[in-house]
Amino acid sequence: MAKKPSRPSALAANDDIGEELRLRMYRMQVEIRAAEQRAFDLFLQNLVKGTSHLSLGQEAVAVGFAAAMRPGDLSFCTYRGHAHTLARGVPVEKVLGELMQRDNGLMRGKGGSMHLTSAEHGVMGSYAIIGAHLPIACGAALRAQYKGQDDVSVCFFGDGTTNIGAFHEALNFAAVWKLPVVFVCENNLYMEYTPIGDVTAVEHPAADRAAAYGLDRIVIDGNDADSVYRTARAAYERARAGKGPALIECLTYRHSGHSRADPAKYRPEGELERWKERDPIKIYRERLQQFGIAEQVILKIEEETARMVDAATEACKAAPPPSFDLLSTDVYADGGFAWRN
Amino acid sequence: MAKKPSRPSALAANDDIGEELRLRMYRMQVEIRAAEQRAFDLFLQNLVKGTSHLSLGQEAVAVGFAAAMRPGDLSFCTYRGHAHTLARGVPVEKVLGELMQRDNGLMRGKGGSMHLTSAEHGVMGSYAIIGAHLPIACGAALRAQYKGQDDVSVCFFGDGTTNIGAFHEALNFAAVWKLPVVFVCENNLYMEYTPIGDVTAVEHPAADRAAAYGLDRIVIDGNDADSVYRTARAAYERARAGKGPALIECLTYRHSGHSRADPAKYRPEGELERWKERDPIKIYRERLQQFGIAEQVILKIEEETARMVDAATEACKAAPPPSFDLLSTDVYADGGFAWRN
Amino acid sequence: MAELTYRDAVARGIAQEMARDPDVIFFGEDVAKPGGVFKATVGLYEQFGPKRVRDTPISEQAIMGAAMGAAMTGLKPIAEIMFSDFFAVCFDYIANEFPKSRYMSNGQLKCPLVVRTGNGAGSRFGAQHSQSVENWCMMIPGLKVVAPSNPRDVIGLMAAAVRDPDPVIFFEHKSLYPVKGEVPDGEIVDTLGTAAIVRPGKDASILALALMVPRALEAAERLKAEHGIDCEVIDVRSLVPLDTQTILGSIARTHRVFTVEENPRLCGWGAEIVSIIADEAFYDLDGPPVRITTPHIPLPAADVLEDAVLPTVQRITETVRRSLQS
Amino acid sequence: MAELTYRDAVARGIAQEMARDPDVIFFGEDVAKPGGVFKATVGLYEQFGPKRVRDTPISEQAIMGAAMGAAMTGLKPIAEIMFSDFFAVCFDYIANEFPKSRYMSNGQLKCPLVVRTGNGAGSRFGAQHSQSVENWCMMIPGLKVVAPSNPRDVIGLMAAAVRDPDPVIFFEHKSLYPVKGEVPDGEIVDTLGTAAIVRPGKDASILALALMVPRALEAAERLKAEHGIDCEVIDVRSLVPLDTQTILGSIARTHRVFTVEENPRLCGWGAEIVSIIADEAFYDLDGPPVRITTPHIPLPAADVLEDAVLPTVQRITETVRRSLQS
Ligand SMILES: Cc1ncc(C[n+]2csc(CCOP(=O)(O)OP(=O)(O)O)c2C)c(N)n1
Ligand SMILES: Cc1ncc(C[n+]2csc(CCOP(=O)(O)OP(=O)(O)O)c2C)c(N)n1
Ligand SMILES: [Mg+2]
Ligand SMILES: [Mg+2]
Repeated sequence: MAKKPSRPSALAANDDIGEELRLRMYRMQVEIRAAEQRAFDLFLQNLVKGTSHLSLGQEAVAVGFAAAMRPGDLSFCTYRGHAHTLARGVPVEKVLGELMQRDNGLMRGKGGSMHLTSAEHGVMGSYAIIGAHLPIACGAALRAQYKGQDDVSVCFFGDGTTNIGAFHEALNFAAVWKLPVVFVCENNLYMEYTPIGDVTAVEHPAADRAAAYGLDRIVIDGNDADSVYRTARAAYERARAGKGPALIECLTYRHSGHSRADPAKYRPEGELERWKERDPIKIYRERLQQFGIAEQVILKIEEETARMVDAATEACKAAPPPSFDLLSTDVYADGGFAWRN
Repeated sequence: MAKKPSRPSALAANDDIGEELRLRMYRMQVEIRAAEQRAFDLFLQNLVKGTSHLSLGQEAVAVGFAAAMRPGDLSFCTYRGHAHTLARGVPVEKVLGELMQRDNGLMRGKGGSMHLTSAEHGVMGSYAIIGAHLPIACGAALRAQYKGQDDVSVCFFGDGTTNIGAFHEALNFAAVWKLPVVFVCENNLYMEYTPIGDVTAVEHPAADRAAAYGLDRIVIDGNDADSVYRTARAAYERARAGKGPALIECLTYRHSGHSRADPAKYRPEGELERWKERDPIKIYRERLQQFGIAEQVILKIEEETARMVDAATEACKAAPPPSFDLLSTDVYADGGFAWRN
Repeated sequence: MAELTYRDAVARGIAQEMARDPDVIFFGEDVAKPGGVFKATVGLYEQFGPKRVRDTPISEQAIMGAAMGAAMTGLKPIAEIMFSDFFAVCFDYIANEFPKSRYMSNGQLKCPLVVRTGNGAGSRFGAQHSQSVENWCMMIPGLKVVAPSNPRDVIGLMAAAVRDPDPVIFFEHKSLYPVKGEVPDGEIVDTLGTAAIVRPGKDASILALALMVPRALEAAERLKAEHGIDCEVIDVRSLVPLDTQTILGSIARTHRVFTVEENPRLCGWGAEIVSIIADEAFYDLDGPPVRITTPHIPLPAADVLEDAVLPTVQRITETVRRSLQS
Repeated sequence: MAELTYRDAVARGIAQEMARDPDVIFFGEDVAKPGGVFKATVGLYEQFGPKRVRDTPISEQAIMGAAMGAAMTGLKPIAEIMFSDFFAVCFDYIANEFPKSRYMSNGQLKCPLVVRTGNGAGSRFGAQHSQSVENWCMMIPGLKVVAPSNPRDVIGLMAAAVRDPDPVIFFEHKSLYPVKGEVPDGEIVDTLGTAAIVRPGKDASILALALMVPRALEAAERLKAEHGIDCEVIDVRSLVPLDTQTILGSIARTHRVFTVEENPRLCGWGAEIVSIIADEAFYDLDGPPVRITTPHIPLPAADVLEDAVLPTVQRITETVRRSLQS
């Protein structure tokens, strides 16, 4: 399928992204894909407990937005947050360990797959109540504004989330106070099992509402990491410059069901197949080829990633379950859970 | 100030409203004004307890929307609901009685000024938690749609209310299900003591958001009862015809403070005076004159209303306080409050 | 008689009422075409059609408000809030609107609706999808609150809830959905406000709700078999109205009481019932009333951790034994 | 020493902390330029300026969420929710976000913020603006909850709350705003989790909170003067952490306990404390622990009705007398 690039050097010469970053973005997409496919396999072996929400097919959004961030920028994710967490550099082992509810997990099993958090990587939590984190991201941005710090808070959520009250409150709040927060709607066409159009008054659940907050209407191809990256970069720049928030709708599609329990039988025939033709990893592999990257460089990335995910899996399988001491730690800041003297 | 109408008969000939209705609308505006001014006097005498939120200056909105309703149409009001309640035909005595927390009050003192309800007049409650009644109005409209009944649910709220989550959820819900509900935003420029522009991302807090729900942008002069009436009539017709909800922003102004506790010192100089020139009752009195209504007809309405409000006041002063039996009635449908056997 | 899962009992209970009364409608997120995320409402859309069984946006406030408005004006809505934890995003309706409108209007308004929700732990979903929040509702005057522990009660209490003229919060336990039980054929209609003595006994009363009922029963069997302690087990079933007669009657016979709650420790239904007993049956008590609860912590996700914090058969058994033998 | 109203103590308490720590910011609806609807924050905007003291839209979820995000990343926000009844429109933050993020993240996230709110009845505002909802917060693991009864405690507990590394819900009683009290000069810093014995006594312990404290005290004086009954009155002050040592210590001396709560009856803090006492101090008790509460009803608006339902000095006096003399 991949076409030979006609004018690789000319393309590269005008490139605002550059080979190094592009290879990093490819590697990260491949890593997320491999880690999540592994997570799916581990479900089937009953080694992943609880629920889990994969981003298979949506990797370009996570990678493009993360690639444009600086260290210190903050990510606020949903239950569908593995991709965004990995994209900030959190090791696969830590994520899989949490899904497998082992002691080596990111939160040692206390949070679970829906609450991935790695403060040291700027992942300020994954939130499982729809909409809750949009106002929270505003608060982080308010702190940056107040303290004169130039980090950006980036908040990811789905199309279905645009219909809950917290979305509206957060958007207005951020706009009025011109907060350095970027709201990213991953429109994957479904709110769980229901087509988003069945429950939403406008065609573009986020973009068609931007004007209600005095914001620009932005809809982008969420399956092309480069255009995601460019859009992200522009939005962060505006935010850092004190020009306020952005709301960006990324068109994308999830290849798997909503959660592990979902066989996704509600899809119209052919829909998945059509979107798989626009698989972000496929698109990006072709892009690399267009830019003249050698096949063996690409293969090396793929192989290294596969080996890394295998190693992470083995480490998780070998890890012990969390110890019971953890139960009563960190309810309060003193480390404990005492509500009485 | 009032000019003699130049061509009264020509004006009247093309009139879609008609003298009878216009006189009714004038009478009702005068009644609301008189009743609320009386309420204010009664505060000063310490005869009105608790809080109270007057609509002085906003009468045309209440009257125009109510006048276009049929019996059976339903009103959902806020704490600032005296005007809307009276406009549906609830006797002044019942309203003042509730404000004075007497046994002759609309809810015999159990609800208070913020919760005026008269189901027999279609006033399905006044709600004191900002935004709560917008979804509730959707439910009443859902019932009409489901049962094939052609009543309309009309939901009144302020500019400040457009920034709370329930507003957003209700608008989307109503639009998606094409419910026969009409949302009326009374933009009186203030959210309590704060100018609405200080806390809202768009200039027109309701109208500039209509598109976010696929609705038409409608902003009207809320101080002209005729244009309110015409807008209401059109919106109700669409709703009854199954064409879904409307969101209407009425520009108006409250002459008094937000509530009895508020001297409204935050107004810029001259603002109140400018708006008083556009007093809805003044406008409407001139309109009557333009339509050739005789001064003595107008005076008669004013005098009858004044006498009626005086009589209502006396009746309330003479009314006893609510009896203690009421305390434990109507928590549950069996009439009582037993939570145990 | 048929064997039915608790999950299927939900659909059957709703179907029974929808078939009987055309004013009953049902809506929530993914409840119609998809049949619910817990598959507890499969088939209702097909049976009753898109006018009566509807998928909503993710708008819990709109769902609750719409249910209320519909109830006020003549329908009998059943609304689903997928996980009871999400009561927190629409709590205004639960705490301030449903339960107060009749009172504030001096009886002019009514609110006959049912909110059904998936409650409780055991699915390793973590702290925001596993809570037991019956006390969030019990504490609010004007609500009725039920929490069935078995398929038969699901149907019977669902019917009672739908036919009740007041707002009823109906807690289904997520961990019970796959559990089977015997269910009689034909219409089943139960009564709100009635507890059930599910195991008679004379040495102590154990009060439990929902998932804790089978655990209390198993503990009672163990206590009998291993320690000769004969416990009465009461399935409280309905928190409001509360069947204090059955509860106080039991204490009058056994003179000891234990509550088994899944909620975190503070201000749960156990605290309420213990306080009632301590006040009204003080002189019946031969020893302290003891609450067995989840500790006062958010719920951990990991299976081993979650299993360790909910009251277990082991913990119930040990607590009762130690307390009675001390 | 100065006489200060409870209302002015709020502003002084906040000002004390804002002057000390530039990371303290304060926001809410109409709190800045207007100085708050209860005039409890007058002067802060003028003193600390528009960056630190801010008016928000009517967006309680945004207010709470923003406070949390700011707290997580280095500020110490104080956020106002005008009436505690409105906790119901932002309850997700109170129940699911503030108190769980530290635990779920295994200690990676923090949430040092204060939510202050006007709580309680007495202003004839009706059922949606008069509730006492301390139990809505006490029941949630991970929160801290205080409710001062006097101006000095307002300042001291505000300081303690702001300096505390955990989320603290700070209940101000609307009916206490105009009440004056002696306040020492200079910085005041109190300690969370400490109850105060505000009147020693030997015949019974009366536990009260906020507006109920002066009523309990007055009832104690009457009981002494009219019936020779000598009650110890404890101002609970802090529901979480709960000072069970002081409470249980008092019961060990008096052997009887009464709680005086403004909440509706079911699942209040009184139920929790009574349950703790019934379990842990059962053999100390000479008679039933009795809860004196508002009945389990929505609050009526009318003055005569509202006055009749809250616990009164008369009702406290009578309940204690009858119970002790029976
Ligand atoms: C307040 C709330 N309501 C409902 C849910 C259940 N729920 C979890 S994910 C989801 C769908 C979200 O759809 P979308 O925002 O499009 O995100 P996606 O899952 O497609 O990434 C729902 C309804 C929830 N977690 N929180
Ligand atoms: C959820 C909630 N937040 C805050 C309040 C307090 N409050 C009462 S009226 C009001 C201002 C409302 O402004 P607007 O919607 O413009 O209506 P208006 O009073 O001007 O008619 C506020 C903030 C409330 N009642 N409910
Ligand atoms: Mg989606
Ligand atoms: Mg306004």
